[in-house]
Amino acid sequence: MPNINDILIMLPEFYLVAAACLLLLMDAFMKPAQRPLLHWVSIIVLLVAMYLVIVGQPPQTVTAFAGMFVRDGVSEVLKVFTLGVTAMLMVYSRPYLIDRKLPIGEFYALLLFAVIGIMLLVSAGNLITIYLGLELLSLSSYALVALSRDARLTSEAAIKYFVLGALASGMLLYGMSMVYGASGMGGTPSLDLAQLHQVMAYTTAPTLLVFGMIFMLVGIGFKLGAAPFHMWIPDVYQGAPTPITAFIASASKLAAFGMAWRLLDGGMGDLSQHWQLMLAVLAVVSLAIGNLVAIVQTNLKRMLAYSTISHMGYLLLGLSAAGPEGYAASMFYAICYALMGLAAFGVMLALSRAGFECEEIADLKGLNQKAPWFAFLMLLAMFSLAGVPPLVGFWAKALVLEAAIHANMLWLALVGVVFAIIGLYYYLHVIKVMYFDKAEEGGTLVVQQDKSLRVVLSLNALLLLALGMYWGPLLDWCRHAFGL
Amino acid sequence: MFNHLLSLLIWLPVVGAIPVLLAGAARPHLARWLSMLVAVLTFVASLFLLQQYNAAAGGMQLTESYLWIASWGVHYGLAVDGISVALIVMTTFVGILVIAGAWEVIQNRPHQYMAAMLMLEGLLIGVFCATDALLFYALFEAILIPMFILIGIWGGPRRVYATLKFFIYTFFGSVFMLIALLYLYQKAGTFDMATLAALPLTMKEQTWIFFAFLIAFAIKVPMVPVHTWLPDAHVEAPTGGSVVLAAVMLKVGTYGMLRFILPIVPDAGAHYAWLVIVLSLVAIVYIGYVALVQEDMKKLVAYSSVAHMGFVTLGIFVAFLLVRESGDVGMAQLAMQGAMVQMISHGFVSGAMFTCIGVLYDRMHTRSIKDYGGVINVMPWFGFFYVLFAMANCGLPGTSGFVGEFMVILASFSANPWIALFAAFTLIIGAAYTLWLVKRVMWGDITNSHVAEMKEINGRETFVLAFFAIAVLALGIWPQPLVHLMNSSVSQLVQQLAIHKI
Amino acid sequence: MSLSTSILLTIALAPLAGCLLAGFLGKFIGRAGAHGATILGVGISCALSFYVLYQLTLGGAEAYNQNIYTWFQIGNLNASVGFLVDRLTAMMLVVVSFVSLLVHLYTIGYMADDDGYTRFFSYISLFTFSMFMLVMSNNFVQLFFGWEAVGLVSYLLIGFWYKRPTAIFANLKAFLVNRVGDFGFLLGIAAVLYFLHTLDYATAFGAAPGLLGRTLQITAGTQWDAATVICICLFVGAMGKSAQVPLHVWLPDSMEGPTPISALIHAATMVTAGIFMVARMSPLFEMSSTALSFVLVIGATTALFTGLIGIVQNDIKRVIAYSTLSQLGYMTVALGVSMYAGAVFHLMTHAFFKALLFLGAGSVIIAMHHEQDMRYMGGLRKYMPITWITMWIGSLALVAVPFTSGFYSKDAIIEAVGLSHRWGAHYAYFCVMAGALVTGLYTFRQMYLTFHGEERFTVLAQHGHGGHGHDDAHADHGHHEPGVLAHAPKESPWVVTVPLVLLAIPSLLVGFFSAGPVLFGNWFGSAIHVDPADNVLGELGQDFHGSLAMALHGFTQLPFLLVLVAFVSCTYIYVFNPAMAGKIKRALNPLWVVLDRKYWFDTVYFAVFAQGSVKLGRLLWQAGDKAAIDDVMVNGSVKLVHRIATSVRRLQSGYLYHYAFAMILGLILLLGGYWLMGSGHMGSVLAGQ
Amino acid sequence: MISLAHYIVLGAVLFCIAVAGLFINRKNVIVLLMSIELMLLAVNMNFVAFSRFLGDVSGQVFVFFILTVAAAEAAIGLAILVLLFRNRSTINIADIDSMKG
Repeated sequence: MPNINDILIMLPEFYLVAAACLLLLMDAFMKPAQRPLLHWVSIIVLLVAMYLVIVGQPPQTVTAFAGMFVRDGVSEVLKVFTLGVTAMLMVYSRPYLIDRKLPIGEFYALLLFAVIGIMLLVSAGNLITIYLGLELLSLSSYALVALSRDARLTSEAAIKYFVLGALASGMLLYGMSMVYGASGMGGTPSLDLAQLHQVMAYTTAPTLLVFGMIFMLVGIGFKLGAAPFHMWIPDVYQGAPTPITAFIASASKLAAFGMAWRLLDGGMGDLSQHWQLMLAVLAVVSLAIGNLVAIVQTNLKRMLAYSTISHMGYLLLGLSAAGPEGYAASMFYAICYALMGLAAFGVMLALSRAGFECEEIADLKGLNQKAPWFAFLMLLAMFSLAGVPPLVGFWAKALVLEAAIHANMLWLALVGVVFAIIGLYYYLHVIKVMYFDKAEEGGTLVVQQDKSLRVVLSLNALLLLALGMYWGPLLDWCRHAFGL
Repeated sequence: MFNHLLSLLIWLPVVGAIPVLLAGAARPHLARWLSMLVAVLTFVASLFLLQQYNAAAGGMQLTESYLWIASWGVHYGLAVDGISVALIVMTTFVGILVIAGAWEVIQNRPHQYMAAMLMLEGLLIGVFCATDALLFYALFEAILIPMFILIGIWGGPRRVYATLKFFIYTFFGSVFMLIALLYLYQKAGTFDMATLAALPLTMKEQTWIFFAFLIAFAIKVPMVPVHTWLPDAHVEAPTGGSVVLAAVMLKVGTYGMLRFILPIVPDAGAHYAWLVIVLSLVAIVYIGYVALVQEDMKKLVAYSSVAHMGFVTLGIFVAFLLVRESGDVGMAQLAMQGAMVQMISHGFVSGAMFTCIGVLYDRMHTRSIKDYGGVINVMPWFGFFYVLFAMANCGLPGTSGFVGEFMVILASFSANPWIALFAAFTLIIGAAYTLWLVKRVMWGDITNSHVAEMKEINGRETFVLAFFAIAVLALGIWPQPLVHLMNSSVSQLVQQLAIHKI
Repeated sequence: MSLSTSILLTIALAPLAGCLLAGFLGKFIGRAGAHGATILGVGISCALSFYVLYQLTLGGAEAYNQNIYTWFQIGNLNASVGFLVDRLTAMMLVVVSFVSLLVHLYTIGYMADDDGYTRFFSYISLFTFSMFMLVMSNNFVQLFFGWEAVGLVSYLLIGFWYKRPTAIFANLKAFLVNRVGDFGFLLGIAAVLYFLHTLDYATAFGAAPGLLGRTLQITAGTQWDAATVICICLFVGAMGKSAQVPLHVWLPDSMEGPTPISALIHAATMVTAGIFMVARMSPLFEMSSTALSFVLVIGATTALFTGLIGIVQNDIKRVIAYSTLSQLGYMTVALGVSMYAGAVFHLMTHAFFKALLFLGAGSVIIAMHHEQDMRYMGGLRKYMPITWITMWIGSLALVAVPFTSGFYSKDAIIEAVGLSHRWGAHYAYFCVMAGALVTGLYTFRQMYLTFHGEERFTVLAQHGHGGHGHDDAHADHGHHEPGVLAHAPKESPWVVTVPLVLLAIPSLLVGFFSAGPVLFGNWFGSAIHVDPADNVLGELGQDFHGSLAMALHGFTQLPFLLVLVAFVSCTYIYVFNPAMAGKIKRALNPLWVVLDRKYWFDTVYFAVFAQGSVKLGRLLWQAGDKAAIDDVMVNGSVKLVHRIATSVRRLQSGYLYHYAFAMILGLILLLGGYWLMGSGHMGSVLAGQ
Repeated sequence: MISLAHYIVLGAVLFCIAVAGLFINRKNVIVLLMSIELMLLAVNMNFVAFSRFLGDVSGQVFVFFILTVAAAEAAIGLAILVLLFRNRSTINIADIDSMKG
């Protein structure tokens, strides 16, 4: 019987659901003139949720609803950053929405639902919860991608995202069903991750189990955007409205990491010697494809899409180490990546306006002359993505490389750095365009006047520098989450 | 008050760059004076360092160490020995001259230029006093950023190619060093360089780590055959960029060899010393010939830098031979000391040469040698400096250029006469390319009407060149103070060479 | 009693002070100030040098050997700046400072109208300083410092008229050829350090006997005698500095410089630094007769064959330049037969009469308005008697007519070579003997062409002495056609002639008075070490009965007869039968060509070393740096990556079904991969339960 | 007697058909939606079979959730489809390739 405790444990989620529904109602009954209010409302909602998460942080792992829902260190960290990142994202996207007269209410409501999905996903204790969280996130994302109704690319991106996403979750489910079956062979079948952890020990159908695991791996790979399950990423990134792209690039990567960890370490921990190598392979392929193809991109969003793929490769480096250090490194990486990606897209948002999408790399020509400060912020983001000290991106890379070496996968680390060199090129190219090229006459670059955006974006980018100077606390937080 | 002298030295320019940046394009003069102020203060601080450092005692001094990243045991660890002190003082000294040299030469966004310079200076100082490998690496990489910007914005026509080449080339080398460091961290559980130095390693491990380090530092030095980024970078870089690049940045590579290869992988170092020695000799002879036929002044001097840095690497690794094979510690010290002196000297000489070329470039806006000729007719004082630095560049006794090469050649003869033979070849080829340059640029009758219009160097330029000249002559006439400053540190390094780790 | 450090420091630094004054403040102190300052400086050193010489010879002071300051101190290796002043040094000091002083004086007249007046004074004072540092050094480092410093000044002075293409070519050439020598010299110093573990003379010479039997492994299996390696390397340095074949090519070209420095640097002092150095190193050279034979042969070759070239030269300065080469050869020969004292003695006398000849030639050149070609001279004796007489004195000394100083030094050398049993001595004896004849030929030819015979120049209508005949700016562009003078030649001003006279005196007398003690009186004492076994000078000393007897005996000797032959033939050819010269030239055409082309040394060197290096450099640059490293490795890999990228991106076809297929493929690969290699794990896992 | 294996095989077959439909069909987006539904059905088949034969209801519970979500998914899918058609007046998959490379 669910008791009050369960409710309390899940309080942030419940609160968010209520808030989201409320938001929908407000949107329905508001006059168009007041709608912009929703912006601040939803940001406050997120911040309150964040507060709830932090204050409600349990001293040790607790579960609710018979283990369906787990609150542990990992979920706390991921939730905090998801909420924070999304709040920042909302700040960035406000001018964008207003300029393009996008349906504000739906946007925020859907975003909130997506966040709820993420929060469920990262603290799922059961295959069902995983599935529900994942679908809540995915479905809202599909809708968000299709938000700007009258853009050709948007609809194409949406359909591709939808179909492939559906395929992926289908495979995930199919894998779950196998695992479920395998868990029943020689023991009591279960959907609970904690119990699935034991299955390997007793099951009489190990092959079935491993097959199930592999099918689930496809789902994970898709969510992360690891090659060869990455095909949706470039098109969706390019086609989706920039704020949504930013969301997919930041918050849902945190979700993907959470899901991967829950399933692999939580559910399939005993199979690590199998998925370790598979993840390593995925990592190498992602690094290769991501870095290589990014070089030849001219569209900034598309380039960042490929760079995402390569970054997921690095993230997998940490995961494939299959140990708490590795997981901590990966989580650190996911968080840093979310911040970096957000900063990069934030600058793009700051430079876009009605009738002008800043998304070609060439659009940044001579930014240093026009808007030196934003050029500098973009420079920080780019160097951080490239992994050049003293920016945090470097430490993130160093951490996952260290994890790989720690797991006796020196070769993997070497592959990682070699592709880091190739990757360097396209980030430097962006800086080159901003700093070394002359802005052409009558250039179209105008920076959004929105104060909040400027401030938050600056903080976001400077955070990359600050974390790069002093990344200890964040790392400790991640390690602590994994009981280190 | 001197407890945090090193931190002060690092952060003063870095933080000082912020107000310079804030001065903005609107107030270029404020930016210039601010940056000059910062540079001078840094120099003064470095003089305090010189006075605080106890040369006789040697070893690491003025230590600062704070736990930086607890979970990785990374420290914000700073300390200096004689070699670092010398390099730091040179850096701050050059820093002032670079700022002065760019004074009204840089018209396009001077505040950004000056700020980048100061950042660069601070980071370089940091590299020279880091005692934690990870800190060292971070700074080692971070110096790429301001230099990338400097070349890219204020560089010549092919600046983009040059600066990308420079960045990716150097980055390429250093990532392998990162892997090596992480591997060492696995073994030692710390990045503290002193601890790593004591870490026992099998020959196999040492070999791999040695090459990882070597590629990183060889590219930075640069050694043949990974030197091709340097001519391009120099040719395209603004004068100040070239000066810092040649004077200080290249030293980071050889300094890294001292701090990493020597203590951490001595056996592999000794085993592969011949390789580095051969490469150094190739640098001296082959690059000499290449420099001979350059049509671009800056390229010529850039190549000569490669040749001169060859002496540094030669000295360092000849010391290996001397200690391990001839067991001649005294000679090894001579070789090592020669390498160190050469580092400092090359800092001044190459810096001065690039400044001279900058002076010419500001007047003629061309670096191609054939456009000049008979400059001495219109710029006698400049001619004096130019010839002086040229002579220093071809190692004339009485100038700093001679001391280091002399020591290294003398020592390498004891290791193997053939090494000395090839090294000494620089006497001929070095003089050939340098003086041929002088002949074509300085001497002769004026053939180009633009040369006739050139103005004699102004007060600022005289100031810069005069200071370089003083440094060059002082080191050449009385190197003992510098030698004494580094002597005990060098002998400690040499003792480390003898330690077997297997 | 001993010499005081301060005096020695003053000797060294006074010219430096003068140099700095003239160089940096030349603008302010003006011409008079410049030459005043420098002459004062050199004058002081000159006076003190004489005082030092007096102290060491009559004053009974023992040799001075002290360090001034530590240059560097590494481990137990100490490199210092210090002075070693014994009689050898003292003699060099006197010669250098005396000639230098006169040249300073002379320059006032010679450079009177040159724009670079102050600069020139600053240079020659700098030279004097460097030369002092060289000869006073008590260790190898400082020796090398002086060695290269004089090279630098020579470089600057040869290229003094930097507008002349020939001049700036010549100074580059001179510096590079000298560097070839220094290359060997440096290796020699390195070898000394390697074998003797010191850079200090006294210690090194003390340890020299220890070199016996020590060898250096050059290649597997070949062991070279240590002393030989050291000495030959050091001597290579001397070959460069003292212009010995095959490194002699720079000296004739160095005549591009103003005549005063031809006298000072390229005749009297700098070029003899090599001789001095070898004499100074006598304890080392005595350890290896192989090296000495090498020295001997090189010297002999230089003595004869460079002299031959002198015969066919028409440029008055070049004749003297080749004679200088030849005389340097004589000195080297003397060294080769371990007759160091003789070498240094000849060095001294040669300094006087060769400086005299050069300055005289300079005086002639002034008179001829910077026309140096003897074919346009002749009959000058009535215009410039002082120059004429003094130059005859110099010439007689040069051809070693008895009683002149040249006789004592040169004749002694020839005799000594005759006595020597060292390998190559016979060849050397032939060379020096033939050399005597050759010397006579070019000397008398020069004198006749210049001062005698009919005037081969025409004088334009007289007009005021604009003195622009001296103006080198005019001479550079030589816009007066040869042999046509603005106004009649006339005797030079006193600042020019006084030095001539002052040099003529020692050229005549110094030999007569000093030959006894210096040559045979073991005057140098400990400064020079000769192995008793081959002390030819000692042998020679047996039958030395005073300068007078030696001179009288000299009249009956072969060298004098050869000189006589030369005199007669030249007199006949150039005075009585001028047409004869042309006939002989035609008759001996092939020989003439060989000499005129200077045995093609320059041609070959230029083709092989100069152009060859440039070609090689270009090849290495294009093939190595550009092609192999940049195009293939660096840009090549970039291009490769780019190509791969462009092909990989095609996978992103844009078609939904391809995307889906890729995912399925990925799944299948994972499954298959597991199927292939995963079973092993399965087994282990199942076993584990 | 129909064993568990039969059901699993049936599920697998359905799944394969669905997957095949996803990447063999190049005409109509509607077909894609149907294939997706089919795939989910295959999954449900598995779950139900397992839970029936292993005697555990949680599988069937999961099936309910899947069915619900599938409905929502279909709704969104159709919505996107409409959007697509309105923007380009075609639902032919082969034409949806304006983003590539």
